[in-house]
Amino acid sequence: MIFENYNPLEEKRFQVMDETGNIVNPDLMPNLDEKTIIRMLRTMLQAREIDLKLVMYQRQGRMLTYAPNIGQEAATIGSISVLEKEDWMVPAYRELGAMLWRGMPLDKMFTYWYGNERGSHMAEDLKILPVSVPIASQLLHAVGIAWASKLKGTTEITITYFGDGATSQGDFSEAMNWAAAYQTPVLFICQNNQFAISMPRSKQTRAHTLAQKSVAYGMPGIQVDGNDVFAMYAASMEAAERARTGGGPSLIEAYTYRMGAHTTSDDPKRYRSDEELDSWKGKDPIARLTKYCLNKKLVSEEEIETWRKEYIAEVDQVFKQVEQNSDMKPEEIFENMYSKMTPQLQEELDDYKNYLAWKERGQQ
Amino acid sequence: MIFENYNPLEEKRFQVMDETGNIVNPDLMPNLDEKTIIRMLRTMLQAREIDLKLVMYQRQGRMLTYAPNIGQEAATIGSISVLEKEDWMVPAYRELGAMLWRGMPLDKMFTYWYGNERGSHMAEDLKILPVSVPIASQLLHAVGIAWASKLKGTTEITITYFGDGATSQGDFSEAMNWAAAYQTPVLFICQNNQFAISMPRSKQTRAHTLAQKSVAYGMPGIQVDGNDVFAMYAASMEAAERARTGGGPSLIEAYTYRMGAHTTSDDPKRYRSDEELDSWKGKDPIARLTKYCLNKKLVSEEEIETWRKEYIAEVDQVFKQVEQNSDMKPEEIFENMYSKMTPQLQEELDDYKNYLAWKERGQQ
Amino acid sequence: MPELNLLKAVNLALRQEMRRDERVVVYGEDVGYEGGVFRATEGLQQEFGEHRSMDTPLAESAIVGTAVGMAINGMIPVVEMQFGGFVYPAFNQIISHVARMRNRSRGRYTLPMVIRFPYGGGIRALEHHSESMEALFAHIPGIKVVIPSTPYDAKGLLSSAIRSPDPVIFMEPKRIYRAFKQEVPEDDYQIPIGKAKVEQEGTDITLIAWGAMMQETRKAAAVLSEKGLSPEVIDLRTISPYDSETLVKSVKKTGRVVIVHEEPRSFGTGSELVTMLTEKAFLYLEAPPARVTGFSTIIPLPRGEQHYLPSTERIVMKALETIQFLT
Amino acid sequence: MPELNLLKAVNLALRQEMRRDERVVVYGEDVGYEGGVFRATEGLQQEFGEHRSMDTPLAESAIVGTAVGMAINGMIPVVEMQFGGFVYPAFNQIISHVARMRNRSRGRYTLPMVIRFPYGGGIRALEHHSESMEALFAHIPGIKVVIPSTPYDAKGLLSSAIRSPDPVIFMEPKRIYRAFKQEVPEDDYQIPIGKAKVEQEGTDITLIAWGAMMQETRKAAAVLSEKGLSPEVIDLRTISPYDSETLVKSVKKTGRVVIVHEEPRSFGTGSELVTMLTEKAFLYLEAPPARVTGFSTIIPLPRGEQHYLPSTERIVMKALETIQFLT
Ligand SMILES: Cc1ncc(C[n+]2csc(CCOP(=O)(O)OP(=O)(O)O)c2C)c(N)n1
Ligand SMILES: Cc1ncc(C[n+]2csc(CCOP(=O)(O)OP(=O)(O)O)c2C)c(N)n1
Ligand SMILES: [Mg+2]
Ligand SMILES: [Mg+2]
Repeated sequence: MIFENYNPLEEKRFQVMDETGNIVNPDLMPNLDEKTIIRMLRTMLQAREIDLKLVMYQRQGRMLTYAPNIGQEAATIGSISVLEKEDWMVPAYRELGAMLWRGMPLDKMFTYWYGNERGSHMAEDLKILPVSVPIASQLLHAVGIAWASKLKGTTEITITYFGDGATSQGDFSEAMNWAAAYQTPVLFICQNNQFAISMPRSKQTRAHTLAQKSVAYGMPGIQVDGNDVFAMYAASMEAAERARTGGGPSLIEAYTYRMGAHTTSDDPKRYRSDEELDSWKGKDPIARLTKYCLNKKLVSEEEIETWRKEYIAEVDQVFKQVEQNSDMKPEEIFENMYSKMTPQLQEELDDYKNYLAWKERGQQ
Repeated sequence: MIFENYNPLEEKRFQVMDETGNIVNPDLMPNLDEKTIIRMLRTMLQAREIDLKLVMYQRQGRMLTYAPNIGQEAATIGSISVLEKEDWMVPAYRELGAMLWRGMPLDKMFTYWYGNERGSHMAEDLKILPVSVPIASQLLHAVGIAWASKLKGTTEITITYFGDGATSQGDFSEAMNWAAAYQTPVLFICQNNQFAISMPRSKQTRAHTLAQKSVAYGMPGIQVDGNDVFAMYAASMEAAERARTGGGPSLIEAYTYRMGAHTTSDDPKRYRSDEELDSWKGKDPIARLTKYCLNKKLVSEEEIETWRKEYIAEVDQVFKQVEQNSDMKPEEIFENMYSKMTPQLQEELDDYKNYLAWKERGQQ
Repeated sequence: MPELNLLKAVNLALRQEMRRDERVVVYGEDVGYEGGVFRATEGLQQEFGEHRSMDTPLAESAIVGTAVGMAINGMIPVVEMQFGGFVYPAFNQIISHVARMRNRSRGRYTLPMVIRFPYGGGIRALEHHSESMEALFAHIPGIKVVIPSTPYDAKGLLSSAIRSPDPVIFMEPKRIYRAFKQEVPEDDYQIPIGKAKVEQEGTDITLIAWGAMMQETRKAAAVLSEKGLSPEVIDLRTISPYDSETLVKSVKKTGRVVIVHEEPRSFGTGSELVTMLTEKAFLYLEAPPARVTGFSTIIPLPRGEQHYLPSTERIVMKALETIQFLT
Repeated sequence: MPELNLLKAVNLALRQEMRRDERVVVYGEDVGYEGGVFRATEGLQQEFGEHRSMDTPLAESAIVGTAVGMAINGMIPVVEMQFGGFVYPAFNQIISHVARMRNRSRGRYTLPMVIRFPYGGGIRALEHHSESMEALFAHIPGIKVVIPSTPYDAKGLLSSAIRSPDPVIFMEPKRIYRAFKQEVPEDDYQIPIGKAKVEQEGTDITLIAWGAMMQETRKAAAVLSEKGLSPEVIDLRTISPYDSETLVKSVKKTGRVVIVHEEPRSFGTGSELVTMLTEKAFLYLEAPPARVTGFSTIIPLPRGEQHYLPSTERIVMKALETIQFLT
């Protein structure tokens, strides 16, 4: 119903809450209880604080490359929050908020970005795939997972994330086409943050919206104000219900903005103006939800301040642990290549240990 | 104007001449002189006769695998005929008609299918790329060629062909997106012959039409009756004029039918019914144009019969020559790997010649 | 016991594994209703239904990429690439994900899956339908590469591949799909991945090959035997991880070795094997290890194929040269 | 003469070739306005305009596939893959078309084009940002593979690559992009593709490396020299077609050889070189040719990289072992 009324070919964008936190589309305001709304706000705040901290650590030389999600917290949290525990999440690399919502432990996330594969070893009941770096490639994994869910006759659905740039990759198109052809239960969440590194969205494709790309596959698509957590939730919920009931996949374009750098190796000042950034600061998804919650008296300024301090302290403490526990033993490089180590690998590992022993002996 | 009036999202299909050879859409009948219409008919007839002959040779064990174009003669000839000599053609493997129109010599084509690369060495002024087997990969070459034409400031355009199955490949999507983003002068001609080997079009994608896939790229798209050579010509001409004048690429879905086997290795009876085939026989593009020409008295039955006989005789004669001249010398395998033979290749060639000499000497 | 050709043995392995374990699904282009362009999957959709044997859109990256997801979510996908020449659109999925998911997730997500395809020349086919490029896959850490050379092995190795917790590239020598029949037990049996087979024992020279080249190699061995020589013949069976133990043992015995393969010579599988043997049996080598291979060129269209593909005579000549080296 | 690092030398080569020949165009992801994520193409759009230095949609297959078309239609495209780990979506275009167009068309359509990308480990980067897989490309007949190890060579080799009528894969060792500066003439000069360079003459052992590993190898040679040994150091420069003549000549002299590379050991470039040397210098070898390489594993994330990447000490140890073999 939301999808039907917001045809991307008519250049419509779905919004529920405006930039001042007012509900401008009350009919379509999702029916969320207070607890959930507060949890949304808290997760968004936590994601933001983690971002700021990790970027700072990187500047201090304590952290490696990191891809912040600042500005995109509503896009991820508004969508991930429609999932059940048995559902699957297939991320790209800019979905910190969504991972937090699902209960991904901080130490794992930090360990990953700190440069150790241990960070991608999820707990057995955490149905999140590891960060996927090759753009758009993960969408096919989502389709495969969802296809398996369907073949097994479960009601599991799969959500997957990707950027505006990803829509130019062949894998995006193959995944969309396949998902629609086999009606697999997938939510394709395109975080259109307006840039693929330095490449503005307008040059990435001649389509007016990314949502309209769904037309090529006979799939429902919609463009949503990605900084409006309620709109994201409502659209995602409709898509999730469709998916669960055999109605197949949907494409949601979350129209948002990357307020930070692409990664800590990037300097966005090279390719975009301060004015543009400032105009988007006025649309900050956290500020918006905060205003809503304050207006509704769901939270107080003091509570928010307390939470923020807690989050910061937690990051500090967990990160220190991670820093101390992240060295890799040679074995770790070999152990997970195959279910059982091959003779060739065993030999290479032994060789390497011989070398270490030789070094130990003072190169004798 | 034709594209605008035949929006694929409204499930419109553009037709000028109906199955009985009547012009049902006189306003949009292209302004073609008699000579051109007769040339169209003759090329279609020739293409058909070549197909039938090569398939027969294959059954006789004289020919290798061959991919017939039977039933699709209007789709290729109606589109290729809008090109100028300086324009480029980037084929897949089922565009015999289009190659004939451009003046590709029979002996080259037969040499190719007979299994010798010499068949893909085009004359200098014949702007046709070699047959491209990996599905959809050639579309990117077309985009690159057209991009170069644009950068050089010429008015050259590029036409490229592919099947319904090809629209599922990532390269199709990347090519369409790129062509639109850079507004390169390309005509994308999708020969929707209803099958990708055994896979029916309906299962290939959930989109109602293939033409609507253009929406994803902000490109004009249209579905055309691909067995109507006039409709193909009119739509292609509009697209060509747009391309020449900086208006960028277009997608034309030629709605047609593969009346023969996928290739001579395929048995279509395994996956489609005689009734279906019969119903399409009633839409045969050659029968249709023949009726039109006879009605208009542009040709006589006798003339057609004479031409057919000439074509058959020519095929017989050329094919015999090709059979006798197609063995490959070892050098030919090495000579064109690089601009200059590498020492490694020279060594391998010498080695092989040593071996041949050893065999010659009675393995001494 | 039925006599089957290699193609039917592949079909039987798929059928039995699908019967044994309902997590096994088979899909690819023309794989379902049509039963595959070579008929390797014939009858599977009829027996197991459209949810176990599926036709797919024409998109290799998607075939492999969805298989990654399928495997993560509890299935055992056995996917087909229509020809070895068309696996490359899926190359990114193979190298970036299939080979890496286990290691990346430190064992949390594993990929029991098989990518099978017909490969190799000698069937007078169009461009891209005759390639052998096993070294490309063998160079990728994290996958296994298996090639059978007989119907019996095809069934046993494919059965092992499907049961393997690791992703396997299973290359089928299409030239010998129907070349000969062999007794193939209906019963369950597996041939271990990673083990070569000494097909014929000998003392003068070791001949190593795999896939369709085993045929030429067997014939060459017969010619050598007729000449009073004693060749040892080894079928490598697994290209990665290959069985260096068996190879080294043989070469330590014979001191001489010829490796035969179709794929281009440079940077090919032969290079890896020669290097390993040189490293591990240096002092036993009585002649330089030799190779009889496809040229370092593109495999020509059919009118030139006979030059490119190693023949019995080329193997014989190289074996004689190697045996005569410094003697 | 300006002192430039390797990155600036690449930039200068591009600039000069673009000045010299207006058919040269440079494009890729973030290549134009931004000047590349490493800044290899910095300033080119400013100097030559948006029609000579272009930003592209995020699609590697399209970048390479359009380059094929560009080259056919008279341009000389020099395209960038942002990292070596992201060339694989373009693999089908490379193996099926870039490498084949000349041969397929019997010389009618040739592809003067360059695919350049940063490769290799040691910069503490994310997954897919540290790989070396040169053997994958070297195994493909029809393309050339070039890797510079100094600023001077980078300019001369890239200039040759751009002028080459054959398609070239140009891999840039990003770890030493900014490691050191060297005098790099502004003048036109080319370094021939296919020729290795003997950097240091010696008699006891031949050390062969390329790219970033030249740094470790040079240091190892210094250590060996300090120990009174005489190593010969060779920079391979071109991986395919490699310069067997120079290598064989050296090994015939020294009788001992260590090959150093980052890429995984199995089926790697080292295997090809050892095999070639064994074939051509068998009777001169006084010890088994040895390799110091990356493991046959996925290169680990930064906290494990130091184990994986060959170090000066690993090279020294292997060289000493080889020198001491049977003496
Ligand atoms: C296949 C591939 N090519 C190139 C890259 C390098 N790269 C990393 S992120 C990025 C831009 C991605 O843009 P977008 O999809 O919009 O996602 P965002 O980073 O904006 O969230 C690029 C080009 C990559 N990771 N994978
Ligand atoms: C990348 C790739 N995958 C698979 C094939 C094998 N194959 C050859 S033709 C074909 C079907 C093509 O269908 P379509 O695009 O509709 O073209 P048509 O043959 O019907 O003209 C397939 C799967 C191929 N040539 N290339
Ligand atoms: Mg983006
Ligand atoms: Mg078709």
